[in-house]
Amino acid sequence: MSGRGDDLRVIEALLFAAAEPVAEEVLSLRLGDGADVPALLAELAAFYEGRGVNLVRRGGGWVFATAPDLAPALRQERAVVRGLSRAAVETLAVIAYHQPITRAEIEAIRGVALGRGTLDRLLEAGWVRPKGRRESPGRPLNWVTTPNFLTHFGLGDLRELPGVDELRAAGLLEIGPTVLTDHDPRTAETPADE
Amino acid sequence: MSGRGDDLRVIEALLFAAAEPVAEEVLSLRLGDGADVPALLAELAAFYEGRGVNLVRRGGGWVFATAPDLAPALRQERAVVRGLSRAAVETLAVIAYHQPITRAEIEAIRGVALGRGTLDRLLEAGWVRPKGRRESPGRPLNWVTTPNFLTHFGLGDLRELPGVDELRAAGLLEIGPTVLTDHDPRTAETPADE
Amino acid sequence: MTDDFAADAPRDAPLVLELDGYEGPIDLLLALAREQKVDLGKISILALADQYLAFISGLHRLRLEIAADYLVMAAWLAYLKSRLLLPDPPAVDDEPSAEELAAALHQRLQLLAAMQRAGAALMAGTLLGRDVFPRGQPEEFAPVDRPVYELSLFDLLSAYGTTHRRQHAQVLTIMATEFYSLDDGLRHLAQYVGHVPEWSDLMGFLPAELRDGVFRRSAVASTFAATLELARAGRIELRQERPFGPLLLRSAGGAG
Repeated sequence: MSGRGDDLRVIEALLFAAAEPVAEEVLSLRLGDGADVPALLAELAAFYEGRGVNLVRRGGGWVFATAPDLAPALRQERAVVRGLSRAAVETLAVIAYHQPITRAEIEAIRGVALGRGTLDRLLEAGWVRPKGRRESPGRPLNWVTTPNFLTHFGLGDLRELPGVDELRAAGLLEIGPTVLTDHDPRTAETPADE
Repeated sequence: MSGRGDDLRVIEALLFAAAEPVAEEVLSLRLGDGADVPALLAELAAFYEGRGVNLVRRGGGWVFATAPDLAPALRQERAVVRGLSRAAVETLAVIAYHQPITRAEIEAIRGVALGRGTLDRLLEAGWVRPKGRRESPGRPLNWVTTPNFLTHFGLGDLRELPGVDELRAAGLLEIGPTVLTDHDPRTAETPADE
Repeated sequence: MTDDFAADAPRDAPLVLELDGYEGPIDLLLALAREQKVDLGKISILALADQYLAFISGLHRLRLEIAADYLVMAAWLAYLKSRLLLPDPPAVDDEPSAEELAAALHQRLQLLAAMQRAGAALMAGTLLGRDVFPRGQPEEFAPVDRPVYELSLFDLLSAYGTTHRRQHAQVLTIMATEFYSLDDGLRHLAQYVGHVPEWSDLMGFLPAELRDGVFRRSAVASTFAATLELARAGRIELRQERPFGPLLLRSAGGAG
């Protein structure tokens, strides 16, 4: 190694290839007496400032590390397939059919209080979102489905969701035989459906 | 990612963080559609030319590595690559220049049976791998080199094999019937290979 | 071959080591060819065969498992040499001429030489870990899990079906089933026991305020069952004059 430029290159390469932070004394040993290691390190650190990789002090030595501000861009997303709870699926269905709908209305239809994470899960999946507030006491949030919901389920728009009649025709509203009576309360209670 | 400067920094960080070559397609995926990855790579490679660390194309991807001229200054801390036997080097060359190639063909070219450990050593080093079978009697395995082989030997791709064009021009990359069908009893077992 | 090639030579015999330096007979041939110091393509196969045979016979002792390939080559070269020296016999089908055999050997020598050069060139290249060094501290970026939910339209619609069903099942009260029980029948009949001296039709003893349907049918059944109970207890007598005819009852020990 002759000149200062070469010393700089050697330090750069040594730090790059090192498996752990390198102490200044080690660099001095490697470069010989002539080299002003602290000055070289300062020059190198200044050179890398603002770049994608920075030269930083760590653990008593010097080490190259990726710039902290890039962390979000460097992290890689990994798709993890998850299942949805029955409660979440039902809640999604209720929102889809009854939107805009408040939390209280969802609970009234499902006949059960919404668990803590249920709406969060659907929000995270990108299928529902709040949209405005109901002008009623407490001004509760209205929930609606997102365009992403339509995309996921292959629907052009919300009108493509099958109606109640179609659900019944598909057997999705079927209810098994219940009691031995002369009159069927089903027909009595839901005359409008027929 | 906003501007080109950020893209450049992200590529720099991604490549700096990786110990192995990263394919351009991977970088494109990470940066999104807007980024002109080849141009960014060219800019980065030019920027690092002459520094202690260079950006080079290896094994079908891009990787940072220390500058070759600094080897003497860096080597003392590193174990020198374990020596390869002549048989292993020759076998590696035969596979590299003639791939895909069967074991019988390797033996025919070298005029000697492969020692027990030779292919194992190359396989263990991660430089060769079997790839499919030849549709000929006995369905022998085909052997090819790996991207890791290119990286280790400083090659961007197989076209960069030393002297490959001259050898092809001289007809020495074809394993002719003259090699495979002379007196050698081993080759007699695979007459249909060509 | 001769006794010189005794198979039981000591493992570390120096003459065995002479062959250990070569990677097979073609490699040995190539080494000998290089001594001719001419272009491999122009080398005299005849001279090369002589060199090879001389080299092999110069080995005093030989371990057979190492030497087998070399001996096969020696035999083949001796044959080739004779073919090259003698005029070709009348052409036999499938039998290459001496010149073709020599050309094939040329080709093999050149091919192996090329591969040896290539191997050397590879080793002389810029080797990772010897000439250049990779990043010593690769960084791993912990991946961020992006949940992907698997849910089909069918799942969604089924879920709505479930909800819809449950919602309507709440207003759908299953009515308490009304029917006339055996106890009712016993209690009702008890008031008449002992006061029915003549055979009388069972249907006459049904409760007065009978509605239609299930209630009536259950009243008939329960009243009949009650008469069986009372008859078993010996408190009344039962009689039916023909199948499906009216059921008649009277107090035990009645007038008839």
